[in-house]
Amino acid sequence: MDSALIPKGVKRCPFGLFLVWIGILQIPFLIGVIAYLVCWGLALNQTYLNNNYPFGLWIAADLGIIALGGGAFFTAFLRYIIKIDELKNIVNFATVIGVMCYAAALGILAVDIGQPLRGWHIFWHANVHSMLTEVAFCISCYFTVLLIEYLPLVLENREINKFGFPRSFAHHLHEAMPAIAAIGVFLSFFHQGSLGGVPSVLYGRPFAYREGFLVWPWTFFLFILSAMACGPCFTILITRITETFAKKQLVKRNVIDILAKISGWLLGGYLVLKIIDTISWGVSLAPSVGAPAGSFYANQPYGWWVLITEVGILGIIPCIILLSTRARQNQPLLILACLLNCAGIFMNRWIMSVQTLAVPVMSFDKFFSYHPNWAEWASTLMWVWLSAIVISISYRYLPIFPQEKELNPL
Amino acid sequence: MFPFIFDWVSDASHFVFMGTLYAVMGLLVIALHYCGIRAFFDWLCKKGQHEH
Amino acid sequence: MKEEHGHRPGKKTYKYGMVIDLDKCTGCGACMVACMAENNISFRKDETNKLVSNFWMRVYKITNGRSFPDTDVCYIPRPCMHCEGHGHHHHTPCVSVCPACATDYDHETGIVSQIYTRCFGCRYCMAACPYHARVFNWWDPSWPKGMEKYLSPDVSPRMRGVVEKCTFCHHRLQRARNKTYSEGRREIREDEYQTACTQACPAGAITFGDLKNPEHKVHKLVEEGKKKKIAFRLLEKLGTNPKVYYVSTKDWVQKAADVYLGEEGKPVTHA
Amino acid sequence: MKLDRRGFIQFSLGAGAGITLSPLPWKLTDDFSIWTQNWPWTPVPRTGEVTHVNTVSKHCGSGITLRKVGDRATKIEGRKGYPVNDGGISIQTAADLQLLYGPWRVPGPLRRVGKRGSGHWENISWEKAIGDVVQKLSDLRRKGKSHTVACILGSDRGTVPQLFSRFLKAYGSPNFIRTASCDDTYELAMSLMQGAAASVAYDLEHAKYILSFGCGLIEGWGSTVRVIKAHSIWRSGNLKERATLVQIEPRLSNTAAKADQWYPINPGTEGALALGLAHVIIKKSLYHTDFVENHTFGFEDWTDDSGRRHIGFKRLVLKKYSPNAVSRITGLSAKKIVRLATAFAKADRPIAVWGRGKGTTSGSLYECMAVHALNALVGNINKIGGVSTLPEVATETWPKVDQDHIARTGSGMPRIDGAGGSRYPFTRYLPERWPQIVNGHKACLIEALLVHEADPYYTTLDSAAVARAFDRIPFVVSFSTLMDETAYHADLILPNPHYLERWEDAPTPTGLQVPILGLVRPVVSPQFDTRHAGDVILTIAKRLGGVVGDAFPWEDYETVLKETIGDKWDTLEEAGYIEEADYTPPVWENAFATASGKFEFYITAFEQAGMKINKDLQCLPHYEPAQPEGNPATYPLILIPVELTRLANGAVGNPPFCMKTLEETELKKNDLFIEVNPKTAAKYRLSEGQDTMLETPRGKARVLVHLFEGIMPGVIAIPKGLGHTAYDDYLAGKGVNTNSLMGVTEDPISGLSATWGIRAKLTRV
Repeated sequence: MDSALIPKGVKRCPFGLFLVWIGILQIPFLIGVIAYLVCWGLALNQTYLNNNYPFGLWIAADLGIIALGGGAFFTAFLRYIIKIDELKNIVNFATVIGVMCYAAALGILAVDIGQPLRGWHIFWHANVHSMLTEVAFCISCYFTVLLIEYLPLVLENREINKFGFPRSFAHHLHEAMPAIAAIGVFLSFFHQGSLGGVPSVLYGRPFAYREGFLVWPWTFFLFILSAMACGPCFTILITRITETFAKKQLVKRNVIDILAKISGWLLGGYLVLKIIDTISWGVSLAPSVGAPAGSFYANQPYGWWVLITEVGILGIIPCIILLSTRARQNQPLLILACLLNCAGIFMNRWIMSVQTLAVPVMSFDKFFSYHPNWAEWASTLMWVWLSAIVISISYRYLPIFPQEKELNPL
Repeated sequence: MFPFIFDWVSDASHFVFMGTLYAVMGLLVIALHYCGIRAFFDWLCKKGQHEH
Repeated sequence: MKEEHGHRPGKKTYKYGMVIDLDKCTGCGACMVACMAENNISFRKDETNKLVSNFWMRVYKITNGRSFPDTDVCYIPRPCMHCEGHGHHHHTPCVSVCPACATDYDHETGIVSQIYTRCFGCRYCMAACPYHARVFNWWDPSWPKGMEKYLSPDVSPRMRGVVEKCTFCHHRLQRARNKTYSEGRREIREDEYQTACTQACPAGAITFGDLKNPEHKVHKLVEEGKKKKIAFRLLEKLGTNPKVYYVSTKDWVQKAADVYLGEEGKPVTHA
Repeated sequence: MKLDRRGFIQFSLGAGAGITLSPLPWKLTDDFSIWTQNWPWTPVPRTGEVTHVNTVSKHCGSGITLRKVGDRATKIEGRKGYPVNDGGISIQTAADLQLLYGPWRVPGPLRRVGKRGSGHWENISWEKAIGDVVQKLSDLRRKGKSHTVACILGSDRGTVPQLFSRFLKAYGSPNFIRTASCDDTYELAMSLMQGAAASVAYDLEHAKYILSFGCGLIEGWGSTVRVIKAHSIWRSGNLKERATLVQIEPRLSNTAAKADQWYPINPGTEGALALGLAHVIIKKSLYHTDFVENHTFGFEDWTDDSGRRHIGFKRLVLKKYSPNAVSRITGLSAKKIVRLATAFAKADRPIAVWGRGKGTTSGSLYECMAVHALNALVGNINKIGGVSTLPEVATETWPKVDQDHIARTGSGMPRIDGAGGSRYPFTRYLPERWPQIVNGHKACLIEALLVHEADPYYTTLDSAAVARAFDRIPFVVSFSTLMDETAYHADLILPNPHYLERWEDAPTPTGLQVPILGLVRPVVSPQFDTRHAGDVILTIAKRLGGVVGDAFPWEDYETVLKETIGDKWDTLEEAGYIEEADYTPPVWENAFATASGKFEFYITAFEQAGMKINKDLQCLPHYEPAQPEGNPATYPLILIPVELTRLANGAVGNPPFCMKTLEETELKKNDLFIEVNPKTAAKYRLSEGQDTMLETPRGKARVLVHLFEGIMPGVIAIPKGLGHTAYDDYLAGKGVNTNSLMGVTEDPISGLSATWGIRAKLTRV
């Protein structure tokens, strides 16, 4: 039925089946839409956020998603600036994932802020000293960049490409892509870092506070590095999931191996710096405000296990797997490493945002625990379902995977 | 934020920060227009070729 | 940071602040209610969940954590600290993070203000404040029929989704300024600008004034308290540099002002 | 016109360009941005001319200043310079505008339709409402049942309560009842020991050592703001100048927390401790010899005219209340008792104060006397920093009531509560006793009940018995401003204006040492269809006619007020108050109007009144162990109701602002917390926040447990002031009314309620 739209030379499932698949994905998606409407309509009392936890799942998810979306900018960086040519076979898909990650980040911010209709104030009345302003600016600009990067893919759809103007436009965009990608990389570096700055400039919160280089706290650099380390893993993960659902190989293993290896090295570097940072915080900053490092891990569920899990299980283990050629080429192990790496980044972002707020600062302050409620979960996960839908459609109708034809001859 | 907004302060931070933003936005707009215009001319030429 | 703002050279500056005598404070709560009445603070049918409750001035009840009959209790009223902040740039924790310039440190008065109509509710400032002085409007405020009659036109009622906090009754400063100008004076007298909580406190435990002015009671109290080693501020070690001082002769209360001690110091001293 | 594809695209592009270039999008954007910052349903308070007016709070007797904007009152502030509070304000008064404008007001005269307490009312005219009352009262009077009419009021001082009292006198009923307070006991103790039936006054501001027997000085004892101000005086100056506050109470209340020393003793043993202290003071000869030897009676043993030997206070105390004996009763070590007694007696200007909590309950007469005996021992009666009795500001007296036969007979009948009879000749009102009596008789003892500025349905002990008693009263009239529990269970409500809408006099607040007369004046226009209770009483009397009408020669209440104040009116109206600042209590030589002309440790008035006295003990302050109601085997714990500063527990419910200030450890959603010592909790396997059933012999309630180290093990505390059923959901349905768990323990000599607690048990739900 829709065969005219499907790229030439590839096979896709029957249209009916595709509709069923999209239909299934729509159910949780619609629940998410309801959560959005509830939060917008009845205000944020519909969540478990409160004055002690002004930041919750949403902000943690935002930080995490953007780190995962780092795969887009980093792959683009490697492809267009470092010029690792092999990566052209995955950069399209990395872009699609990036678009959805950033759309999700913006979408979640839209429900997280109390007055979404006044969201434009961040641009109009910008406070240039706020990390959040930097984040907002860079994210919006970078989202535009991602859309521009995604645009040629759409224009290359078989039917659209029949028209002269779109075809030509796509062609020129491709030509300009290195320049655009360079802008994107520049933006990404900054906002990944600024996100690290978001919790770390809060000197009223000694758990997250860090000193640093010029205006940037150390976590600024840690966040950039960790996003670069985990983004490619996320790209690998999503590629493999897509392959599973498509029931065929879409990207050659050597491409994936390059990404995994780079990821491993970066993760290793990140971990070294992270450990140095944690130790120096523990021996100098924390005691300087009158609290031993242990006191920040005294409230259950935020005990020492948090640090061990984050750095050890979700950091060192995937790092070892990704660095060892043999382990890396063992597919289940690679998937495990990617999973652990991505979970690690999420945990890190949760700790930096939510645990930061959980630790009582005043001695007479009570510890309260927080967990997200259904509305927060549904609205956050909504982006997962929406992304699945967008990826499904993109995969079906757009030439995302250049190696697909070669790997799956009809 | 524009220089005519109440909150504007003419200091280094504002110049650097807002300057960068406008530069980035400008570059993107220029790049898009450049591609668009080139495509438009391509299209015009092709149209011309067809008519010939 | 924003020296150009407000900090006009040659212009006289003030440093409004508070001294709260915890020996005198009885925890009666009149300051809280006076604040709510003065600032059109909303209320709801169920206000027992303090995590979503709207308080600009909150009185904490703390205990020394010892068992019967050595227990002791102290009340700590906590308005906004109007922090002067880190370094010489007056890098107030909450002001520097606000992405929309919805809160500002006024260099002329030392008051941290909040523009409700500009705030879009990102709550970053709340994350920045270790005192929980900032509260969010989780609900659209509403008043039972007839009760909106007591709302004061000096403070605009807020709407849902924005952050608000104690402003040291900034509108009263405005009122005092208007009065002095209309009377052709330049200086606001100490008694002409007092916050609602100061005025209401039956114990006279709260003193408000210009910390820089040696004639003002607050200045004297701080000096005296420092000399006797009974004056302190909350979380002094963080360097937030608050303008609210406390005075207590009780050792354990002075200690409770410091950062959370975690397990070994027997954690929270909250009743 | 046919629109082809090309045409359509052209049209769309053109239209788009046109709209973009027109001012429309800019205007819309601008409107939208303004709208997002000012939602139309967010109220915008009207501006207007700002004025300030002074009046007096009927809640705490403080002078207040209202800030008005146009005709709206927008803020209540303490009045600077007012002798009681000088600028400070109590938490409840600060929230009073919520009551003035709030949804709890009775909008106009209401007549019950449907079952009583069902909340169904019809609006009727004042004419009809008053007509109903007149009809009922004239019927009763005609039938010779005038004595079955009773009035319950929150006070008996001031012109309005006096009008009610006068009305009953002229109408023919003895049943003027004042709701319970520590004044009941105080007035009695003062009249017996000092011969002055006046309210007690404490010079707290000048005292240097304050020994408080469970008084919630900070919680709102006496006049809230004034006592808190005194506390600040105690805390001022350098450490040497500071006064010492000692709190005796089984629980770490706000007062105990602010005290320099807190001595938790077994609940209900305050009297024993006072006598133990007296023992040490006497034994160590630390008492004020001049006062005790020259101005007291019954200290030493004495012989009466008939030659009978009587033992004196000294011998009794030395014999029975040694520190060891008292230590066994109170649980306080003998060493501490000696130390406390010595410190008290040796202190400069010591003072002992009595009256549990906010002073909203009466109590044991002997306990009150025992505490007051300490003041006599240190000789601080009528001294600076001491205790005195206080006369009212002198006003004009009203003409005598000319009673007719019915009035005389009716007034001569025994009171419904048994006060003033042969059993309790000295007691004026027994507000906790009448429900028992009403319930105990087959006949209908009260045919009509008028309630003014009181909420007996809520505040009287043993709620179940009170509800039964109300059911047996065929005609209940409430004058309440607010829809309180009594109004809710009345047949007719004749709403009084809020005190910010009316004239009234405000007599000296309890406990103050200088006579003050404040003027309550209307500062806002009436918000509802209300009528001054004074005017209503005048109208009723006039319409009843005869001697009843004749007793009220005034045109309206304002005339009553002006004539009563007399030539001081102009001063009062201008200043808002009259303070007899130079008042000093009389010197010892002519201070005591007792039979002996002295301060009496031994009460001579009992025998003179014809009471049967078997033992000297009956006439001396002594300790009678008052076992709380309940079997210790079934109810192993002791429950004590406690009062909180931020929770009003009297006739007026807690306003929303004050409800908001309750701690998270006091109320959670609709459940209140009881305070339990962790040791007690461990014994019954209770944890913080535990859902628990609290049961006493009088009732049970679901509560939550709050572990608190400040409460004595074995004792549990429950806050008073919750459990309202009327008002609306800002207050109603939250927590438990403690009165529903409590019974009445009668004081043997006064008949007053001496209830301070009850036995209880806790079971996990």
